[in-house]
Amino acid sequence: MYTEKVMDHFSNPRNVGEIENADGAGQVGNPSCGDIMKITLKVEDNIIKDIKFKTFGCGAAVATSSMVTEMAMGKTIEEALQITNKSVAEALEGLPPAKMHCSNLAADALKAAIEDYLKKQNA
Amino acid sequence: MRKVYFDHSATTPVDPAVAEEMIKYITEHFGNPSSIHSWGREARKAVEKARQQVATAIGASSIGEIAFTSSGTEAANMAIRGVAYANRQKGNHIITSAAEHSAVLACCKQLEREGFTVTVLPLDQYGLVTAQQVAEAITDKTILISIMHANNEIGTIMPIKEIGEVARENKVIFHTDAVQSVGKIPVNVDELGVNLLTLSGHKIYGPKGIGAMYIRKGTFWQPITFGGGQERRRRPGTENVAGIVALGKAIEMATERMYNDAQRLSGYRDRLIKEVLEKIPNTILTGHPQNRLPNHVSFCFRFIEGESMLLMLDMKGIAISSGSACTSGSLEPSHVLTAIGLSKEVAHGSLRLTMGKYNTEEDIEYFLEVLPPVIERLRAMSPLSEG
Amino acid sequence: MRKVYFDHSATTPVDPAVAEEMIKYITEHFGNPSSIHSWGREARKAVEKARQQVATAIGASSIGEIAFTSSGTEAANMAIRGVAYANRQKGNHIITSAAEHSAVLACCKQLEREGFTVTVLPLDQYGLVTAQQVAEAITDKTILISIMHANNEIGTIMPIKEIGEVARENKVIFHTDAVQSVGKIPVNVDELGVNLLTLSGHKIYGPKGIGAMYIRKGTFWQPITFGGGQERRRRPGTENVAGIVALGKAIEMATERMYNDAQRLSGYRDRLIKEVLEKIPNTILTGHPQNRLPNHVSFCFRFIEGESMLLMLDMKGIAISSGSACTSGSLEPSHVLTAIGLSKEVAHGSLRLTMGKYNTEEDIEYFLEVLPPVIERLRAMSPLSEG
Ligand SMILES: Cc1ncc(COP(=O)(O)O)c(C=O)c1O
Ligand SMILES: Cc1ncc(COP(=O)(O)O)c(C=O)c1O
Ligand code: FES
Ligand code: FES
Repeated sequence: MYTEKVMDHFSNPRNVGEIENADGAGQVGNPSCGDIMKITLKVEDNIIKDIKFKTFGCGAAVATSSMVTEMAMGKTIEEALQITNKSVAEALEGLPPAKMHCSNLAADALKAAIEDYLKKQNA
Repeated sequence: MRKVYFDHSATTPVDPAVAEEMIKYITEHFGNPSSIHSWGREARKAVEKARQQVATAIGASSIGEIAFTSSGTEAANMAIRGVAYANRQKGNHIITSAAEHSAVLACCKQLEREGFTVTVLPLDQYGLVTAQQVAEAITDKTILISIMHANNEIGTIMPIKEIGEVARENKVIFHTDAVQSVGKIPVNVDELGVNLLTLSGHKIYGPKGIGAMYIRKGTFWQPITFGGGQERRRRPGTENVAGIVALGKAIEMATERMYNDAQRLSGYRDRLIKEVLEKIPNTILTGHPQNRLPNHVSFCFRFIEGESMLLMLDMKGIAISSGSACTSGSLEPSHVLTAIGLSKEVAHGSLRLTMGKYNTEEDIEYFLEVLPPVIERLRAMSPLSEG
Repeated sequence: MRKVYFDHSATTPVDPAVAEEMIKYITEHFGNPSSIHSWGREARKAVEKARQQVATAIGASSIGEIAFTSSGTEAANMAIRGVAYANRQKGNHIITSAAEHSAVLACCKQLEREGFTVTVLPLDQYGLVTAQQVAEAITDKTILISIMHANNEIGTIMPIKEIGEVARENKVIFHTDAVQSVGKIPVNVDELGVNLLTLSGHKIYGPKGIGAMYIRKGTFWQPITFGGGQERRRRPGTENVAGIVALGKAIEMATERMYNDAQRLSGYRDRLIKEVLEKIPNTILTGHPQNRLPNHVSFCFRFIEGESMLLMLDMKGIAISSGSACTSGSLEPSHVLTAIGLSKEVAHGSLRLTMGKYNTEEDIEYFLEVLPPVIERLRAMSPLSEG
């Protein structure tokens, strides 16, 4: 069902948690649909210095959250915004068709966190 | 790693004694029961012996009341749709419950599309419907009541005897899906007062791909598949002889062991319920606290999602199941969990642990040791969790 | 006593290599393919491997085109009734032939009761229908053509490819019952030009209780049983994993051996036909003299009745079958024998001998030695016989 890469990120999720006084925070999903993702960021000189996630969801949801944090870590804001649902799924060597929507959440949560950061910057 | 199988409501291993009988009819005796020659007669004899074993186990008065099917699902289709089509002149109303397996509910949905009217009785917080609810739902158009004996997801046992009395008083045909109860609690068609009863081999240490329908003599019914005259014209297609032999043996063994297994497993069950509720905060027991299958334990853990829990337990060698939407790839969690009043969010965190005859005290210990850190870890990851 | 099984069109023994694969999924790997844990995933993998084996054997373009069923009969019900119900808006006319198995004919009868119109094409003396006959029967209401690939009773092979062309030209969905042809003659869904094809495990050295339906991508179709989402929502019910694994292995082996077995058995077949016709007067070969299954021999012996012949041969250790009315306890002899123009009286004396891969030259010798005195004895008893 799941690739080895998915199972690796599921069993050893990277960057679990919540950054206090985050520079940006984003939450997407809805608990009644079975999935929520929350991403918090620390940004320095336009570079994502730290990123953490919290997820309520299936194996794919946990793995995509973990993967998206790994992909975004150390990237510039512009580079991080290039991360798509598709690239997350590909980095995990694929997801079962029924689970593709979980990868949407991960990229969406990252985007939401970055937008929150940019909004705060402009405020 | 220790391997603990706790998913007996999904399917059971085949008992070695059942496998042994079955394998004879795969490797040695291969005749077609419809053949007149000695190869065929031998197969016919084996099929009729198994029919007797099933009839005896559920207290049917004659082997003519048992038809073999390819699954519990096919048996439910035959029972429900076979009665509905045959009694269409009499009425078009069917009563069932929100607790039913999709095998029953999907048949009812199809019948609705075909012009029947279906009343789906709501459940109380324990997953029960009452005979009173059934009595109140009956109209002069009611031709069938279909209420399951024991629920697969929350283990609750329905008051079938009382519902059977209501059915009889009102002269309405009554079917019970006994897939989860056979072999675990007493099942007797006369005591339960049912006209039809369906069961499945792979839930009672028999193989997958075999089931049976009991149909009381005189019940107005018609077949739903068409072909040769097998199974007394009730179910066409060459008989799954090895599967039938296995079902006969399996139901006989399950009935013999039932009392002792139920004693032992309900002890484990009560310990599991007590200790899990004590050890893990924000946990809800689902189903009835006492009136439940002896091997069945089910919870919802707040703030976590079932598939993740299931996968983490699997990595520890433990097989359980969950009614979470994510395990099935659908967007909706189990209809039974929402029908007993749980929010979708809570229903997502459901766990079902169903024990079997090979489980031991050590399996229980191991589970009680492994579960709390898994829940803790998932809660630590969850944005919903307070902690 | 020598035991000779010559009834492979009724059912076959399970090949030991097939049994070995199958038994692993009875004794060891018992997971439910719908379960997410490792027990379940292992079962799922086995089911999908078997699906690939079936797809490859019949030249399907994807495993999504294969659905497992519990028999050839269930597969025929799904194919015929599933197409009929799904295409009812388009039309209500179905074309089939008088040669079909009861699995197909009984479905068509049921559809007639439900308001469909069925044309049953007559057969020529060899049991053939032509593409021309099919073309002439098509109306603008025709939604389905169902013509079998090879006949079980007389062995005749139908011109499926030509009928497939007619079906395609007229944009009518085409199903063929390939239960008797798979593993004996080449079966490729693209070469045959079919939209649906059905087959059964126990005719190809697999177990009883498993079959499959091929359905070409894009074919308008709906399920005929209701329940869980198994088999890509085409056929609900927990999968018969062991049976599915066995069918995959069996069809793979049958395809590999097909050419060699056909060569050897058609040699026996031609010898049997020649010698029986020479040795026993008043004998009629039924079915096509050349265009027939390589393992299939069938006769009618005048003045005698099939069940008696069958029982006498059985006492000599030989298993054959007969289309006599008496073997089935019905009053009518085989509909196929009367459809090729035989009188009921002659049809009563039918014998079908179907060879299999374990039969040897010695089996043929033994049969040729045993048969004439049996026929003679029965004729001496018969008031119809001249002698
Ligand atoms: C209560 C209940 N009814 C029916 C079924 C269907 O039986 P089968 O799996 O044999 O199709 C099941 C098993 O999943 C069940 O638990
Ligand atoms: C031509 C044909 N079609 C269909 C069937 C039915 O298959 P099954 O025996 O698997 O139900 C048979 C076997 O009896 C057959 O010979
Ligand atoms: S979170 Fe529900 S399917 Fe992934
Ligand atoms: S003669 Fe007895 S059944 Fe035909």
